[in-house]
Amino acid sequence: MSAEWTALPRELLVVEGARQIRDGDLVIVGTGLPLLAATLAQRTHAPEAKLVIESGVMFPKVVPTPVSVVDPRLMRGAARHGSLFEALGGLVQRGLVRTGFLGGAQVDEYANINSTWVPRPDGSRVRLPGSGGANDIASHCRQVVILTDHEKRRFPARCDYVTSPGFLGGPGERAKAGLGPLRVKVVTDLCVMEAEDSALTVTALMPGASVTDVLDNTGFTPKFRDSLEIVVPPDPDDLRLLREEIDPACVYFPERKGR
Amino acid sequence: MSAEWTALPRELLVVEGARQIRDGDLVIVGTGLPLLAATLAQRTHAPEAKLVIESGVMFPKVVPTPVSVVDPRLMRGAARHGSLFEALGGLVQRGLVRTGFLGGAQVDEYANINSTWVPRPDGSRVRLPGSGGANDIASHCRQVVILTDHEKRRFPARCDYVTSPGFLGGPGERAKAGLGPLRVKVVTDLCVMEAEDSALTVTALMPGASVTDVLDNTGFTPKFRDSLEIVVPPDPDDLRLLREEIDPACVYFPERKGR
Amino acid sequence: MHKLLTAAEAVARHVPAGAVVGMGGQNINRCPMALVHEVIRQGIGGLTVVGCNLSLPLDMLVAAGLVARTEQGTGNLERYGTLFAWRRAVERGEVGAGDHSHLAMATRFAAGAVGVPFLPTRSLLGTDLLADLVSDGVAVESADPWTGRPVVLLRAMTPDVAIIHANRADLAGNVVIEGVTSHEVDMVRAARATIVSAEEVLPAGAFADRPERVTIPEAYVTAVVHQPFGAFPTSVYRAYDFAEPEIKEYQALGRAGDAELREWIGANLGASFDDYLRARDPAGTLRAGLTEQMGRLV
Amino acid sequence: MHKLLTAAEAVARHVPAGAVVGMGGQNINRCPMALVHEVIRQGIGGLTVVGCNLSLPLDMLVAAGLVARTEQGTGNLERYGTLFAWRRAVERGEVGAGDHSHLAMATRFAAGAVGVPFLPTRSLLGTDLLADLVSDGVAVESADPWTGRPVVLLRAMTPDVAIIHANRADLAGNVVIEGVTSHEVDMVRAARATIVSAEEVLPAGAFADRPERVTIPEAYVTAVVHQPFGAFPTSVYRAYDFAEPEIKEYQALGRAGDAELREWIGANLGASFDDYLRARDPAGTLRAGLTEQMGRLV
Repeated sequence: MSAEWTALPRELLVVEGARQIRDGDLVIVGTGLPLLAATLAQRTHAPEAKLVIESGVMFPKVVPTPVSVVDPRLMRGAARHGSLFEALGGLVQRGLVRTGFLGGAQVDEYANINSTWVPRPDGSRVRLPGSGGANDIASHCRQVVILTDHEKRRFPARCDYVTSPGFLGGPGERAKAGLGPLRVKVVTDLCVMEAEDSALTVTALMPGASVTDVLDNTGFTPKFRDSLEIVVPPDPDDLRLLREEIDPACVYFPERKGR
Repeated sequence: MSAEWTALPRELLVVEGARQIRDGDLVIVGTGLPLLAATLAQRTHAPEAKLVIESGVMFPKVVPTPVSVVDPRLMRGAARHGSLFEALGGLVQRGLVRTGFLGGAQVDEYANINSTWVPRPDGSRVRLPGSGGANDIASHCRQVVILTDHEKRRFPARCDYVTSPGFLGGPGERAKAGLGPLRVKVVTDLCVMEAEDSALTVTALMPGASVTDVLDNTGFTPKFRDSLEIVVPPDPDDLRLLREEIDPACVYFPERKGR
Repeated sequence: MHKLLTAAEAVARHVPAGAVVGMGGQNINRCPMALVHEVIRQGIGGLTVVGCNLSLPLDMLVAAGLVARTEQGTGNLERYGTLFAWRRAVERGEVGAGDHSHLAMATRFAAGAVGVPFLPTRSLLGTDLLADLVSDGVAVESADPWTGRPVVLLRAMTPDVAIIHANRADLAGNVVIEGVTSHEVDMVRAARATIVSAEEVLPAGAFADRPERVTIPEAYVTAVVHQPFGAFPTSVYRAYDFAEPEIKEYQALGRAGDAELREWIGANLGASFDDYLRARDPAGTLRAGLTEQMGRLV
Repeated sequence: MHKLLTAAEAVARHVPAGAVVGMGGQNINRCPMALVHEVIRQGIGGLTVVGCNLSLPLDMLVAAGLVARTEQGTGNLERYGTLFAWRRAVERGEVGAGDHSHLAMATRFAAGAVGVPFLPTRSLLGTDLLADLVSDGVAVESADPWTGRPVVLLRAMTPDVAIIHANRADLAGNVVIEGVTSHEVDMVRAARATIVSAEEVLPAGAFADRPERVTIPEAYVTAVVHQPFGAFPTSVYRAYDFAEPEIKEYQALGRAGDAELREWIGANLGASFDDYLRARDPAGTLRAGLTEQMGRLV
């Protein structure tokens, strides 16, 4: 494979994210890499996957490259322009959206997410944007996918604040709190981690990444699946699609600009 | 006044009903005499009164003569065609509709209404249509107006079934049940009765009706206000409006047909 | 993936015997008559029919002996009288009737529509209506935790299948309704499956230039049936007025008795809704008149 | 009875100091900038600002020192970064922030919209978000009376005044919004008063031929303000795109500090929103470009 068609680390994140979407799924996404992943899935193996946007957009045909959940580029050709309550209540809480993509400043061992505040070394707090629809998505979707850079501070043993529920304090706690079952997949530039009523377990490594890389950059000690897989790089067609049609202006890939 | 411009008993009901509407009121009505009353009010002293129809029609310009709350004649020129939940939840329960018109098979001494079932002499039950929006209107409007024929069976001491709340068992019970304050005005072909956290009290007689007429045709013994008024007959202009423009085909006045 | 089926296919697939059926329409407007005829043709029984105002289609199902229970705000046709078959069946104890206020029913559908187990209302307080709903197990008296004031919790209503008739649908199942929507949007969102019959069926994406005007998005629609005059003899706003003589004739038979209604059903439903329309209005003059009449009213 | 006022009149009459202000718009779309500028010009302070996503208009109000508290789902501008003035004020403890999920805020508005004291949600369970809402006194952990499963009750949010910007309004206060409506319809229905600024103001009854397309009926609207480009630099769907350079400039100043933002506000707001538009875009070329750009996207 020529270097030209080798995926950059963050491109691989998007490609692996896209693979989490089944054909026919309803998928709730914001903007950024998750939206690129969902659009890529629609353009490849999941043409019948449908996007839901929390602002009230249902099933749009995305025009490159939206930067906001109310960007007109994310509203074209939709089945419905409705409300937050319709999207997050009528679809997500109603149980019709299988997969949600989330981000966050912290993801802990039990896949809980913090997007509210994090402490500074001096003990004061850095105020973050807050939940948005993230808590709702983590509460009601059947599957949550998190695409993130793999940094130690992003993966503490325990979030300083739980904005969105993973498996809370451990196995059984989600059900005890009254939440439905969930499957979490965290895709980073180093590995893929999965959890289902359990702690996050590394199930695959990104090409070139090692177990040591993962251990060095994670704030807890994750389990590793016995037979670790290596994430399969995208074929050139998919990468071309991502680069030339889905984010042609490199809005979310500044590292690709001018290459 | 010529006989031609003397109101029939049921016309007087409509005219007195119209007088209960203040200019600027939001008024919820069904069809029949209440709708004629509300339309008459709009055409006379209350041009800024606005109609709400439980089916979701807000502020229509009525075309003669609707026979249903979903009749296209009741939907023209509206501010909004919405839903039952919008009309009965978003306006009525929300507290924005001051006046509601109701009917019912029974109205008791404390202005409770039954529209669910009544007993036959053999003890079996006659099934009636049910509440519809009536319970909601009686629960949330500030004023309820009832236009009805004055028959003994319609005015029992106590309803066989309370579909819509007046003052329940007596003073203070409405507040105790969690309901807001209410004023009730019952307009019949014999008299006007009023109640506010009290039993119905006769406050006015229809022209030609006597106290005895009222007592003979009421299943309980109503109080009478010391200074009984006589309901003022409509002026010919209003009557002409009612007859020629509001219900020109005598849909709700078969007794006027062919006169 | 288009969702177009015939009424016969849609009903056979999505309306099982014993189902809780969410009934679209209200009074003389937009009742899903074509779909209800098909339920009768297929003799699907033991149904629980739920809605706000239940009118002509319920009465026909009751007359056909297919209804075990109703949950409703009202059962009547306003000026055209009560539902005679339903009334008799309820009075005889053959059909159970769960009485609500219209807001109470709308509230139960709204709960189902957003995936919560109940919603509160301040209606019903102090009445026999509430006492009966409590003993039926669908209402609970509670208190506002902030003020202690009484409030009623109403259990979510989630029909097995909702059936509605609409002005237009596209092949993907996006639906446009003109005029009022009564309880239908939340009922459909709460239902496990929904069949929509429509006056007009358009290619998928036909409404995508104005998505805010879509009344019900495809996410909630299981099957689309194309049936012009599918609400006849009830009205479709901006398409045709209701057929008063047809409604009066049905009600006269209803007043006469169940046998008379069953005879009418047997004689008129035919093999398809188009058969029925042809039987009632062979030259289409009645329908043309209703269309013209609606045109004058909107 | 028409409801047309100038922004200055509407804000002076309906936005008292200390009010709970329901903020329209979301992120870079349809924020009520003209109305917010007027609140700043009149120096109306001590406000509690509530909404789902609070973005540019909140940050400006905070920078102007007019905000005591926020209740929100998020405070940010997505790709254009956090709300710097808000973040600093919250971190310094000068502005209290009540964190919700977006569904939780939408649920609180929906409760107010239909006159019930609370609505339930199955979001929030098990999180610190819930614990904080409980200690703030706006959420209560409860149980579904039918299954015993946990559920959260959220107290109705009823703003003193809601401010939104729309595509069109008529003089009676009927409002048409194109594109998504975020949390705005329920927020307006829940509010005690509502000011709507609109790109276009039409005679009363202008939408009466298609009442199902009216987004917000006049029953909920207190004042109508005519302000073309009233959401600038945020977008209005089908009218104009957002002005990225303006947002980036604001965010660069926000990153620099409160003094820089206050200086920008002092230098740019002028005596009216039209003044401001002229100051930022003297020849109207930027606005023409945004209109053209939206035209290509819809």
